[in-house]
Amino acid sequence: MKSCNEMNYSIAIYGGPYSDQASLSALHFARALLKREHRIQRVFFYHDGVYNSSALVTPPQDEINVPTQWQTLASEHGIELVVCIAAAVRRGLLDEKEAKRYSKSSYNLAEGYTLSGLGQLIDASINCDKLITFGA
Amino acid sequence: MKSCNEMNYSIAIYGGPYSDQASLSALHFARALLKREHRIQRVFFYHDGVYNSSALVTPPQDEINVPTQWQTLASEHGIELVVCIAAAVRRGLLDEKEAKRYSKSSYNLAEGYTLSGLGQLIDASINCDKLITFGA
Amino acid sequence: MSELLIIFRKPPIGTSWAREAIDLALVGAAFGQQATLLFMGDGVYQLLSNQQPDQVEQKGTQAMMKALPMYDIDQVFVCEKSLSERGLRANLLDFECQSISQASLQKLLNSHRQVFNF
Amino acid sequence: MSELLIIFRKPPIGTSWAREAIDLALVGAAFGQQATLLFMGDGVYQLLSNQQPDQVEQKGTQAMMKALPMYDIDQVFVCEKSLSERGLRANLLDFECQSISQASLQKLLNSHRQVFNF
Amino acid sequence: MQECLYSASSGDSVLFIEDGVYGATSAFKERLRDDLSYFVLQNDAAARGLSACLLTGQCQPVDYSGFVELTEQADSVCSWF
Amino acid sequence: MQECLYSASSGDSVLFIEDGVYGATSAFKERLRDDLSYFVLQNDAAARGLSACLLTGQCQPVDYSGFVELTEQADSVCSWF
Repeated sequence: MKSCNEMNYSIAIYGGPYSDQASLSALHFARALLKREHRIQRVFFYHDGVYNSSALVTPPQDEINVPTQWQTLASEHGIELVVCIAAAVRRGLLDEKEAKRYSKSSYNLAEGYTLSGLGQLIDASINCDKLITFGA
Repeated sequence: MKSCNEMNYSIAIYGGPYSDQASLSALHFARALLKREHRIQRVFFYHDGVYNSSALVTPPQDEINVPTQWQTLASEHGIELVVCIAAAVRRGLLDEKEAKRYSKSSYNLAEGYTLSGLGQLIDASINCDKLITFGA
Repeated sequence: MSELLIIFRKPPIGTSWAREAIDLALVGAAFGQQATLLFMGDGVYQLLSNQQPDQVEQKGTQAMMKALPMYDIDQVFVCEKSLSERGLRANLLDFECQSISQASLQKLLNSHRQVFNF
Repeated sequence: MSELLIIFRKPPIGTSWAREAIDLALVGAAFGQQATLLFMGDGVYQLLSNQQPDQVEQKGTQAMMKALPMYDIDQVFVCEKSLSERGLRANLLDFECQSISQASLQKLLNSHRQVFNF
Repeated sequence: MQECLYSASSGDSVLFIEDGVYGATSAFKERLRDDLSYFVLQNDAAARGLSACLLTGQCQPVDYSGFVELTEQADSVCSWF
Repeated sequence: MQECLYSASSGDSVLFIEDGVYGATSAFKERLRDDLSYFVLQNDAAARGLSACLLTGQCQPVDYSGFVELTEQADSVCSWF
């Protein structure tokens, strides 16, 4: 049962992984949420935020890999990582199914991320206690 | 022989294909350059401009595909499309060689684009008559 | 009282912000949420008439804006101060919208459960 | 007279702009080009001392800035007006640099064959 | 920042994060309205070298946990960027 | 835009493109210095619905070909964004 203090959060991210601090700020915020025993239902990636979902992101070894950190956090805490399909496809982020649909020879969506519609962001705003946005 | 009016241009692009107008403006500018019989030696993609080089970019059918337009222009007019390797790799743009180096299972650099160092931008600034930048 | 407030603060052409903000409004409406739109800052430029985005090979958001009534989105506000700072008057605008003062704008933000800022 | 002028106008943390601008300066130097740096607008924040980018798990540009003399980059200017608008004084800065007026700044831009603006 | 402060209602809390923390420096204190409460994310301020003497005293420093607390307390949270 | 105009030398040409064309509207004409020449990319202005009556008369409209001409004539070209 949910205690009266524990809340259900979702997070929206609009900025790319290295060009913008949004995704990194959101990651720190998410860790603080979990430490205070809140639940994070969903992280929704929109606008340039979709670039966080690339399996091919390869930062220098001494720098944080933001997309990988999201994967780890998500799998440990049952968080959905949802990427806006319309924003993703036009920016070149495809899963296997979309790659096939558009006859592309490869795909690059990282494991743990799901392409889905903008409805998932609206749904989060309706069904979660709080939706916090990290802009770009 | 070069006429006294004809000049050798290079172009630098710092913005991504759909989030920013930089790449599209540069494309219009490049077409106007060629119409005035200038030569374009190199287009250099830096910062978020590297996102233009993705083979997986799939805009809606009624929208212009900027990365493809660059490919066409480049192959018709012998223009080098050079992508900053450091900026590209951290943002998830890899060619076959880099994908192998980092043990990634796929790569996404579009045909006609080459990953190379920032020296190519300096070289353009030294050896071309004009270097025009489209920022983000 | 409507549930979603979507604020447009970016200019309309050249980036995907305006389109992505409208997409969200339409999807919200499709999910049965009453959506209110507020144009402020450089977002007021999105309301200008005679935009010809094809001049730079873009699509613009005019067609989507015209579709708003079909989605029952009829609460469209524009920040009075943002307009006047940019030398714009309501007769230059392409869309029916209510020009609002700071006090009403603050009330608008306060009265919505969820505000999306673009 | 140096050949490249690189202008830093973005704040140092959170985006890759500052690092990418410095990278260009260092590569320019490696190509035998004399590079001059100019900090103006929000770029002046890059000169502040005591930056602790590890507080947000970033690397910052301090280490790269310290490497500038090794690349013979010793012409570093900061826009006087940008500093004063932000309430900053030269003693808060971590780096030797010359504070310059509008007239000198205009001359600086004029006297460089190639200006890179970040 | 200006648009955020223009839109806030009396009594609202404002948290400065990322590059927004520069807005919490003394140089810009005239922009701050008296009827709002101000907070600054100290991680972002420290990352940028903004020590206490550069920040205006009107802003209370918080860490990420304090950021979470502010969202817990608010009826509605709106990000300006 | 302010930083660009601050840095330009007397006699320089300034071309407004992309969202910069809003800076060429009458509302902001006080910001323009008298000792510079101003141009506006008409494709970008038209795309945004900025008709001649909204633009300040100080700015001469050019198309992409005119943009190229300006770069041909300039000793050095610097982009501000």
